[in-house]
Amino acid sequence: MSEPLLSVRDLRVSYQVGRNFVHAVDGASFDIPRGSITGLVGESGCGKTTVARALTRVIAENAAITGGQILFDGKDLAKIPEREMNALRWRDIAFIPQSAMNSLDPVYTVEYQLAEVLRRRGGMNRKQARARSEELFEMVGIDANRLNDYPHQFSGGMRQRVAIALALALDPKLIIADEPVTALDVIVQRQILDQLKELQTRLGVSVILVTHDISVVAYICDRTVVMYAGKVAESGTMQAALTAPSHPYTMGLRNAFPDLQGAASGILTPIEGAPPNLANPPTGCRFKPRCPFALDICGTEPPVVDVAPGHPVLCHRANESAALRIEAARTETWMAPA
Amino acid sequence: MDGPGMNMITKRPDILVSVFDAKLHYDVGGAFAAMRGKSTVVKAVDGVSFDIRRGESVGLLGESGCGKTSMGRLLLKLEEKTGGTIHFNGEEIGAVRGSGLKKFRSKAQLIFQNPFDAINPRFTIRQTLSEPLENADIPKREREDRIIAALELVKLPEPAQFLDRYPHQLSGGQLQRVVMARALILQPEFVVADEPVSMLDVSVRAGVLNVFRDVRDRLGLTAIYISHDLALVRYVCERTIVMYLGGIMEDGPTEDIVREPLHPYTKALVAAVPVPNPDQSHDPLPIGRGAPDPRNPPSGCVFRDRCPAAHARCAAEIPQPKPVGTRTVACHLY
Amino acid sequence: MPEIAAAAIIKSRRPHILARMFRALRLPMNDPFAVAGLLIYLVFIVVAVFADQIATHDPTEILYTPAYDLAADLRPGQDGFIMGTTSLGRDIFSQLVYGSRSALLIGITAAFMVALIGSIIGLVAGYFGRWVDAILMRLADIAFGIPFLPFVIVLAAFLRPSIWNVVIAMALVLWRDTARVIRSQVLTLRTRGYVEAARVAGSSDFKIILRHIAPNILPLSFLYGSIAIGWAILTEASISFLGFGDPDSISWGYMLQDAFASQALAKQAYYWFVPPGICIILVVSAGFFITRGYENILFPKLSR
Amino acid sequence: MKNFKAVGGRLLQLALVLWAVVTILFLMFRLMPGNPMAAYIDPTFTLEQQQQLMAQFGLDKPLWQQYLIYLGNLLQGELGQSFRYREPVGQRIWILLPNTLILTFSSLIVAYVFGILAGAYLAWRRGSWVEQAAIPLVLTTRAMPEFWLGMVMLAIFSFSLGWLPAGGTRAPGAEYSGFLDLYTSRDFLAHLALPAATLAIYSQGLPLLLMRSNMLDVMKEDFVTMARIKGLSNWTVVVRHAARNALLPVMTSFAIAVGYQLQGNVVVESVFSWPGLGRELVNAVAASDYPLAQGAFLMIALVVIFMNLLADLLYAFLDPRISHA
Repeated sequence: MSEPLLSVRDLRVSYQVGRNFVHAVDGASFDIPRGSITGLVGESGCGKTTVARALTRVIAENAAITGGQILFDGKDLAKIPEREMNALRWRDIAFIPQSAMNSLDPVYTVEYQLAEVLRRRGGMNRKQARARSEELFEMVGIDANRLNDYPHQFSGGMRQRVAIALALALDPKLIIADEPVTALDVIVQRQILDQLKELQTRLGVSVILVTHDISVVAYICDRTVVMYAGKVAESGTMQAALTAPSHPYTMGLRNAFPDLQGAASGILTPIEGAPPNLANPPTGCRFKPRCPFALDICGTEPPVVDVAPGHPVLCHRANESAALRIEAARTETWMAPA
Repeated sequence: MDGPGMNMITKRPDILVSVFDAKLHYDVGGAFAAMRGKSTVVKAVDGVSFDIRRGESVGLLGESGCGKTSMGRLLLKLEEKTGGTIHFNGEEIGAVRGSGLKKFRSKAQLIFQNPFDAINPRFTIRQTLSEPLENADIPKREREDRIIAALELVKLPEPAQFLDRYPHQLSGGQLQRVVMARALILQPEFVVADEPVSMLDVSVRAGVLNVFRDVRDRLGLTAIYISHDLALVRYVCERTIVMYLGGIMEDGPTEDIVREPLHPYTKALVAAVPVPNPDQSHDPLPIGRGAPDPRNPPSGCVFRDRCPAAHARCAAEIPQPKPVGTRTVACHLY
Repeated sequence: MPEIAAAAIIKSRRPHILARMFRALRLPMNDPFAVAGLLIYLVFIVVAVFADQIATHDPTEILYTPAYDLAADLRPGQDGFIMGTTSLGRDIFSQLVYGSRSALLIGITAAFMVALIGSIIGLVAGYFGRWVDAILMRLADIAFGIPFLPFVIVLAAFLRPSIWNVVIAMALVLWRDTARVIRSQVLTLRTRGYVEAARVAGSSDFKIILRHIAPNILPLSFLYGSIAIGWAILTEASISFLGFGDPDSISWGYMLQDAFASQALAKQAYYWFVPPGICIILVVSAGFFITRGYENILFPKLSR
Repeated sequence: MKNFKAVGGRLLQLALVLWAVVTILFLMFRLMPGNPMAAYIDPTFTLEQQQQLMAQFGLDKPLWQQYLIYLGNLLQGELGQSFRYREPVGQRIWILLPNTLILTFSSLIVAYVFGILAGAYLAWRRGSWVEQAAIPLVLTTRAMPEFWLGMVMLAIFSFSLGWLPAGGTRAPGAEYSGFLDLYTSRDFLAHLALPAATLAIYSQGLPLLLMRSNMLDVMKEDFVTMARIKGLSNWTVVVRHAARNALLPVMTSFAIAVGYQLQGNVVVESVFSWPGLGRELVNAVAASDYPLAQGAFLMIALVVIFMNLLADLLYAFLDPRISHA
């Protein structure tokens, strides 16, 4: 496989809240291959958005990257000076926010905001910027004469298309999309995902899709990275990670998702308990309190085991995953965890 | 059915709720919009009719802005209808006032979408749950037991330890169970659940949904489950009503709708749902891209501007709901 | 208007009554400004209550030096007058002390009236809406149309001059700001889940207002009350300065009018007209500091 | 331009407010005890002379009739006769209004320019010692009686240092050819300096705090974060996006601040004996010259009401979310 566009090594990001520190990301490692869509999946509070924002190096005031590397095109984004990082922003790394509504400046027209990026960051003159804006709107399927409308005049779906156009403006190498379709209805969601997939394939740009919805990941992503409580539980190709999950958390997540094509009588099985408090995380495996297959050994820090090439799993019983997977499919396994 | 005879329906004992041609129109105003000739009247619910039998669970399915939440609020008199009639236990709820309203409230309850907002942050769980009991004049000494019973009903482990806690000290799943307990504490006959799990994490949702199903069966509740997620509706309701821009497109057994959708909008809705297995079809959706504008819906059938099968008649005449096999469909194709 | 935080993080056991009261009123005890504000208030309240004991002379009595000539325009420290005397030979320090009494009296009563009337009107308009809201808000627009100080002046000209004119005028007009802010707060509260939940649980409008809405607007009413104290004191001072004040009650405004009329500026008698101003500033800014009013002193955000 | 038919609602509301204020004004001046002209009736006058004088001012008719005459006159801009000067009130008001407006706008413009820049700066330097020191200072300017500040400024700059004149609008005896010549002469500006500075110091606190608070709110918005992620320069992010959005409510507050400032003028004009509407109202009330007081009050109220309307319109036009609904 060609050398990955981006590889994150043992990334640590923590927030300072009052006197104590919340370790939102506590040693996350994964690779993003070139020209692919990778899903970054996890429930609220697992650190996925923090990772996404860390890649842009625009993080909250009280947050700080406290460790690890972000290797992108031979540069370590966690360490390079701000000026050098800023040169990459939007030219190489672009961002699609969750609800484009308040991520577009309400008092400027959409054309102004496109031109602002094209001219200030892309070095284009007025005429070039106008032409490029029309081309971008064409690409995302919005009528070019809507360029001088204001953001509030666009529907949810259209705003998200504007956000995609903005992201593609300077032909970036990597686009990070933070829950791009979560706020949309299912039909518009599908149309936006199709568009994103089509543009990604045509332009060969790499995309990181951050979401909590594994059916969205299954629909559009080539690879997936599953996060839990600030760490990467498992990552791999779509087949490996979703159809044949090897980490108990992914297995549990899979059961909790209602599947329209599955049998009508299927029972949804919840994962009892709640994620740990990241201000003082428990020692050992963080999923232990909720894991039906937990053993005493799980009290110690779990190793990263490559269940298959490019399919690392953070679990003591990783190599028993085939057997655990069958047991995980039965509802009773989850009803009374060990 | 072209609208049941009024008295005939209200007499049938097995019908708990009967809605006939319900309308909710309100003027959004906006001086500048008015100036540009844009209509400022939003038809949130526009001529909706259906009946719900006792013990039946009905899903109200549709995208945002389709009127499903407004319909739910009309059923519970949280919003006053601007047209049509709604009967509960054979009695039109429009005129209900004073003690009649209090009785209706104890019989018809709502489970809120956002558990973090549905409980007063200054109230302890005990105070939250005793409010409905106070209103129903349940004597003070009986309240503690009924609160504990309600919390056990919704499977909150060791309920006693929660009584003196404040809402921000509970997780989303626990809070939603308290919200459900409050709705069920007076043993209502009818419950409207407005997207009860949409604010919860996936792993916690299943737990809350299982409690809802279990409680509904145990108390023999009649329930309306409002959602935009077909997979969740399918898990909870045996019948589904599909709504779009204030009107009913299709109404029938959930399994039939999932297996063989009839109305073009339902077809698109079912096809659009992403399922968590990688080899699902990626062909484009059979639907146009326009965004429904509730302020000026298209003439005739409200879906015609996005419908792949639209023809002349759709623009001229509003399609009346017609029985088609196990379903009722409002579309000129049938 | 910054959204009032829904709940303070508190320990699970029932908090101490005082802590709960302070939490309800959002009084930030750890904030130096608030503590300073409270201290200033305490000092002035003590001075106002024990004015008779603290003051060295009767504020209106014409005084003479031991050498029997008029103790006029004496500098601070001369002939035992701590802060000097006025051109009429009256003790400035005593006038200052008694001035605090009328300032606090007016300030607190006016603030109470403004906060009470404003909150009730805002509450009723915000909660019941429709025509009730329309009428009350048109009333507020009318009140906003009346220039306040000119109104007080004209009012003072008719009613027998007394310190209560300011309080009456404020009660008639200045409830407008509080009402508009409380109304917008109630409008947001009304849509909150737990208010609808109370309605669905069968609670009456009155009970909903009492238990769910009122406690959440208490901090706002208290905040506008403390701002109104400032307004009342400033207004009374202006009215007395313009000569419409209450002749037989000593107030800081009266002192300034007396100084201005007696050419204190030309005589550069800073010791005479600066202290009353400083006292006014201290008491009025204390009101702002206590409730961190400065975060909300600005206009209620004109959010439509 | 778009037609304003739909803004009728707002204009109707304006008419109601105007009518109400005018009526309140009428009642206030008629409900006072005793005879309104008591101060101007010479005790030696005979009964008929008194009646004749009263008739001249229409005070002999029943209240409601006086009200109708009063409204009729108002609509034609007729404000009646001043008891004291025996000349039309309107004429005097018209001369004095420019003085008040110049004082109000000059001080407010200075206050707003300073307030906006300082507010934005303090927001940008959130938490620094500069902010810790500046906020209490600004608060004291809000807690300061304007006339007292005027007195202190007068005492320092006029009496102690003698740099600036002590009051009025121009040196005694100075002649000016035209309107513009008067208002731009060094002499007038020297007279304007102190009162305008006093009002500016008092009113800069409002825009400063409003701008600072808005800036802090806007800086938290997603589109500001997005601007940083786009790699835009700090200047572009803070000025073009944050400040531009924060400025919106501040601009609309300018109109309302004019209304509040007019009330402040009453005392400041008296301290600096500045011949404006405020001082005229005070003197008229003191002299029980009610028609003149009524006229001055009405003019101030008109400007306040008009400014409140302007604020609403300004808000609607400045915010594209409303103008392009």
